[in-house]
Amino acid sequence: MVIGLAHYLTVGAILLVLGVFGIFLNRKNVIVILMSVELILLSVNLNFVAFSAWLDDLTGQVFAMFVLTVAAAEAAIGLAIVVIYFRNRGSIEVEDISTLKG
Amino acid sequence: MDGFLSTPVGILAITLAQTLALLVPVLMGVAYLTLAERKVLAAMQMRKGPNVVGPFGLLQPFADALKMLMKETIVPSGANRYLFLFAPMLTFMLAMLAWAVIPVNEGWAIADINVGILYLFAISSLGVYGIIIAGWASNSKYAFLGALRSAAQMVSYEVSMGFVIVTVLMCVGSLNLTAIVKAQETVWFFLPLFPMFIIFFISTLAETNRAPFDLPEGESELVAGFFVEYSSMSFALFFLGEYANMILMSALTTILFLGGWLPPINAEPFTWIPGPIWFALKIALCLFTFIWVRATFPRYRYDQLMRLGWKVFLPFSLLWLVLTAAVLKLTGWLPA
Amino acid sequence: MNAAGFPLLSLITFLPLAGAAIIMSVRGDEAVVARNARWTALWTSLIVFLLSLILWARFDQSSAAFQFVEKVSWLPEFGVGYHMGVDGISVLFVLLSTALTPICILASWEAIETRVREYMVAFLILETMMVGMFAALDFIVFYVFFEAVLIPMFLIIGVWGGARRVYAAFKFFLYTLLGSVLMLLAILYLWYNAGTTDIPQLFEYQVPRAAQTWIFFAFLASFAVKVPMWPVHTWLPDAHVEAPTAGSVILAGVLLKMGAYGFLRFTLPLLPEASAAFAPLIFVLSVVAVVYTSLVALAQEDMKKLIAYSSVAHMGIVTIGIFTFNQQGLAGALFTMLAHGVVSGALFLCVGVLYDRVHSREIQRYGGVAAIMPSYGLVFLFFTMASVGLPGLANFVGEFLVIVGAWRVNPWVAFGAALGMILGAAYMLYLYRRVSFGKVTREDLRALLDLRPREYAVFAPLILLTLWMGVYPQSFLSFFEASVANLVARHEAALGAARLAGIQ
Amino acid sequence: MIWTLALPELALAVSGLIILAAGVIPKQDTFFPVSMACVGALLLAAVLVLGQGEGTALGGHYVADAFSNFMKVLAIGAAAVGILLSLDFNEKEGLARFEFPVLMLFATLGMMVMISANDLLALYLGLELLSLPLYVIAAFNRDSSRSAEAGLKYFVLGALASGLLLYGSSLVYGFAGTTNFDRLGEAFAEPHGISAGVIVGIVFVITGLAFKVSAVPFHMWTPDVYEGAPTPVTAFFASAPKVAAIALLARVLLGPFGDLVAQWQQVILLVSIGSMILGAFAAIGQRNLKRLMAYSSIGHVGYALMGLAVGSDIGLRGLLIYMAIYVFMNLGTFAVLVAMRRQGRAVEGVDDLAGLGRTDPVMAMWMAVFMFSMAGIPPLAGFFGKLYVFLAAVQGGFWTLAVVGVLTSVISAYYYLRIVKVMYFDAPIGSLDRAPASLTVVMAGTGLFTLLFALWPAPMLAAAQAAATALLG
Amino acid sequence: MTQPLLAEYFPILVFLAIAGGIAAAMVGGSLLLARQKPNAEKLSAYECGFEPFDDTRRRFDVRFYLVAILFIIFDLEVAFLFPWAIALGEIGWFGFLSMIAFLGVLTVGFIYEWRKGALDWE
Repeated sequence: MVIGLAHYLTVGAILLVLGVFGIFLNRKNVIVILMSVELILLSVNLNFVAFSAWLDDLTGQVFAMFVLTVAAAEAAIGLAIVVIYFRNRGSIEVEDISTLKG
Repeated sequence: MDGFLSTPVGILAITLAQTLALLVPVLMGVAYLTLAERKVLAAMQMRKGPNVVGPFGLLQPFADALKMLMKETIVPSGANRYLFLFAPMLTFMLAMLAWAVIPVNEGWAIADINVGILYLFAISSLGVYGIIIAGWASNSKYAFLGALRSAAQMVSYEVSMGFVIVTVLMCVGSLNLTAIVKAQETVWFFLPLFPMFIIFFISTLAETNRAPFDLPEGESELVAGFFVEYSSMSFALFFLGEYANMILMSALTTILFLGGWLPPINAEPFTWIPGPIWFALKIALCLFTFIWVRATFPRYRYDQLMRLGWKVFLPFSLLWLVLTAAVLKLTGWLPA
Repeated sequence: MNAAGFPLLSLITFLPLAGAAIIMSVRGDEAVVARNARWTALWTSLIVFLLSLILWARFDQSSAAFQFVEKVSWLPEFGVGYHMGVDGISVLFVLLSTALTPICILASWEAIETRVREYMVAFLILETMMVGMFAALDFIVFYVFFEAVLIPMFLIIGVWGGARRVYAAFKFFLYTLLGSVLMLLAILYLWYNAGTTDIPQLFEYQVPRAAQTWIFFAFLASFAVKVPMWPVHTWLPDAHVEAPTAGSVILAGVLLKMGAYGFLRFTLPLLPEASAAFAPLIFVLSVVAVVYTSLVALAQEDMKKLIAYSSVAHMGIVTIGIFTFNQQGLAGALFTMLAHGVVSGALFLCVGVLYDRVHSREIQRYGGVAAIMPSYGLVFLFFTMASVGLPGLANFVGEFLVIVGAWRVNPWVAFGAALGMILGAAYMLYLYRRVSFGKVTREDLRALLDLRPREYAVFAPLILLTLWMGVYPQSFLSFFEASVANLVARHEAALGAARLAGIQ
Repeated sequence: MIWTLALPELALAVSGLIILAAGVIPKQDTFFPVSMACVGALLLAAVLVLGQGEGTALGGHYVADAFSNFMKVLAIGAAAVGILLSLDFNEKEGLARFEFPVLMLFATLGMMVMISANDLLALYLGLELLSLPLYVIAAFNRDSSRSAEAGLKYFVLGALASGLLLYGSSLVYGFAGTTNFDRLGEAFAEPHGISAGVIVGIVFVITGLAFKVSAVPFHMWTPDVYEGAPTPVTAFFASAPKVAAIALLARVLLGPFGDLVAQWQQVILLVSIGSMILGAFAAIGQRNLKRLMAYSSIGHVGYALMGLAVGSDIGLRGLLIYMAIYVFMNLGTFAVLVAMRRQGRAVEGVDDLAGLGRTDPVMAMWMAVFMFSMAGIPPLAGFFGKLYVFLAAVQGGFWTLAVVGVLTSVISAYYYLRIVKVMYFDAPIGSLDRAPASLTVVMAGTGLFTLLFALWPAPMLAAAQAAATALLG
Repeated sequence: MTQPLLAEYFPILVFLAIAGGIAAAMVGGSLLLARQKPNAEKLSAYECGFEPFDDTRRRFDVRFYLVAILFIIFDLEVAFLFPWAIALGEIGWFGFLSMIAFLGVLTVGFIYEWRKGALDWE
């Protein structure tokens, strides 16, 4: 079996769905949400790199590099926010995030 | 015969053979490194060291192994059983896995991938996971704190190691380990890049949690660090992993700075000795220095260690990197 | 027309804003500020009134064209300009606005005790918006003034109004806003299709038949609320009752005319076919308004509410007149609007006089007032009679003309209007009887003082005006004769053209 | 390569770095000087933007045209005012750390990159450069759990939004073979170049951007974040980033995806209608002014998007004018909100404004001006914003859009009026503290603009027209 | 997606299998061969005197987070440097200066962290 573009895209789509579901259906822990976000970015990167190889065009890989960087910055900021949240509330349970009713 | 070797089964067989041919010496090396360390330390402290089991204590490693094997594996009641057992295996596997790309001689690498150095860098970074998992799974304060400290320390020094590697890469123009060695045919990189070599070596000490940076397992503070709860063979695996990492780091130092399998002088008497021997000798030299350092320097405080990593090595290696790049650019010495 | 090139209309429009600015810039303790605000507002509005008299004097009554025209480019690339001018239809409304404002300010002299400065500022701003609206010759500019009236009026009702002022203010604002935004869409449609919002230019544009219906209803939504026509009149009693006296005067005197003016200025000339097609609908609504609200007025216990309902009834007569599309009907409608502006304003002032003294508007609360306050009783009687349509007083001429005009179109409508007049006489006289005659049932009323000099000053011009309009209506009718004739001619021409197109 | 075209961005980036380094070195508090320096840097950038030529630069990733200049000046101005709003508030709330203005400066840089993006890559980088500082300043009040929660929510949903946007970008890239807007436009110009993958990608991109402009149905973070974040931050959120995100949405949809208008028009249409309706109804019951303003901003985005849904240059012009006016009204309103303090404590309830007309007539007057303007009552500026988008809708024959627009504007007038009512009709419940000078200046500036816009609208209309023409060619 | 590329990594897979096998064999062997006689005392966590009250993983020093964050940032910098270093000869002065500018930005960040005390452990 030759692994083709479709396979990569399928994996990417599955990862995306997992990530989105992880954000919305997760009822436990904020860290899981952060990880879900990373999962989404991972799926994006997979897509970019797969397309890049398929199109024989470097743009996708460059894009993936930038996504990586931004993902790192995002993770850093996300963690920092989670930390100050934890310090204020003593919990990072998703269900506790409800001071602001929305 | 040729036909068989090109079939999938043949390739598998060859790979298996190659792997074993590499792994067995490495494991032997690890086993005797433990002995060598005790011997050398003893010698430096005017003692004899292990000398009971076998001639000059040469069978001591096997005795230790046997003892470990027969000990009871204790999994603490609060621990996460599977992660607890998985962590040492992971550490060991990663320490072994890195060897897949190390070129022992020209063309003697099991997987001569063109991003070898990235692979090594990645695998050595993954080592943190074994430690964190161990600390987490143990559910013990000491283990957890030790794991965190260890992770923080490894991570801190990894950055400057990265800069050092980049500096070397600028002089090589390739990520392939064989190419890196070959680029040193005229001069080994430790001479032109001497400050980086020093930084790299010290960083490998920190990276492998060796003295004087062995804080995570500082006996007086955290008992035995992240593997305080371990016993028996899982303990041995951590131990093996750590020593394998030492050898790996020495190999990396050798490849990056000491010319790999190349003889010191590319002339008659030296070229008689085959490359792998040179390679082994250089590794041994590095390992001896590891032990020597352990015997000589007192342990750092944790804040000193972090300061050294972030405030000295990081800016310095960054600066040196830029300088090197500028010099290479200006002089046109860059590899095409 | 505007020979000197002097922007007289703009001056009249925006001078009150200057007065407002002066009032706002005054600093000091409250009493000083209040005194200053009153005088500044009064003088500003008087000056504005005097300036507007120039319009009266120099208006060319023989011409149907727009006069005192000013045109400044505002949004050149969109065909929108600051275009001002008055013709026979609008000039008297400008005068009505400028005349009522000083009277209102005088009427609020002592009635308004708190936040006098803001009150006067709001009133002056209101004057600007009213005058600007009647003088605007660009649809967008018209709309701006038309809507902007809401802001000061909302505040006047809400801040200085009665007990349920908040409810009334919101109802007033949202009702009228809802109507106007629909008109805005229609304006935008015209703007896009005609490429301009300049009113004289729009008159040249023939709105497609299919679009006329929609635009007609969009305009109707806005103007019917403003007039107000039954059944969207319900904001009016609330607003009138809760507004302070002067607010009611302006509401009845000027703001209600805005809707009728809109019909005259826009609906008729722009949408001749739709207007003709839906005139029966308007008649029905108007007759219902006249009869129904008159009956409702009979049952009122609150003086202001009663007069408010009477306004609805009178405005029903006005809309009947407008949609007769003939000279008598239109002239009658215009005259009724002017007369109603003066008379109903005066009636609200009359109620205000009592309210200032007793702080109650309940009819039950009074009785025998004429005995205690003879001068007041006389004044009140005078305006009651005027409202009833006594010949020789203001209302009579307009209503009579409307009925004549309506008779030519549909006798039943004329009958409805006449019925309204009879009912009007009934409820007004009933009101007067209950308030002024009979025994003095409450002892505290005996202490009431008669009209004061300031109040005489307020009523005197109104009485004169009412008499003048009733005795010598021609001096007013002559203003709009030419314009109305033009309007009728254009309307018939447009209908004729449409009929011709339909035949072909 | 004409890199000088990107001079404003470069200047802002360099000055931002210098300010950051200079701000951290002194031992004492540098909040005020750094804020002033940031405002100065922003003004410098604005001047450079105005003096900038037109064209593409940086390998086609960057484009400067009248459209980008218009939006950039707007965004920069909003950011500068945002910093001014924070001066006094942050001192009093203990948030006077010099990072605050610097973060706003970098966010502005991100906006400028977004506005000038001519490539999906530049788009993404600009968006993230905008978002990351915003996450931080949303949670800037470290000791307030509400602020932390706002930051967390904003972060999670913002990260999700950029993830979706990225996923869309990856699909567009994969199926069109390029990320450059010009070449994407060329690719989509031929009808056979459109595959289902591209459509899915566009939908994802629109979703991501809709999150950023907080349009229905991706608005749910807005009220919480607006309420929780420090008030000057909310002011900033509601103005400058919206401008940038709307600009980006317009550029993406009308530029590269301009030929696919049939595919996205319905989406934007529904988003616009949904936003208007939600903005009108959800705000009615709000008792917290910041929450109310959040819903109000959702509604305003709906009106602005009306211009985009039409897809014509008139629509775009309406959108630009709307955004410009919205920014002024919004900053003015928030200047009042920031100034709301009673005995030193910040208050943000609608009822806290009670009787303001008596206790602080000037502030009440400005607030009333802003409220009437937001309700779209002439002759205030807000009316003209609505006028132009409605005009576009009417011109394009989008009657549903126009009718929903006017009806919701009447409904939303209700809650704006309620604020006026509270200020003028209700009895005072103790006076608010005197507003500091910086806020009065902002109020007066934006208030005068709102009040007097009608007198001289031509320059802004001309600029918007030029910008619209530049984008649509 | 050339298959030879994957083939290059095949030995690593084999290596992984063998290393994993060895590790598993060692742990498993010990579990099988050694006598397993656990008791409560033996299985308790290593402590000085008393049992831990709660989950030991609940909270730890925020500075570890800080280190993690710093690491992420700087490690990515390194990731960017790798390709740059390899291609330094081909990308000319523009490429060189771009990276210097990038490093300059990071240096400002570094100065900030230093002054803010993010690099101090105490």
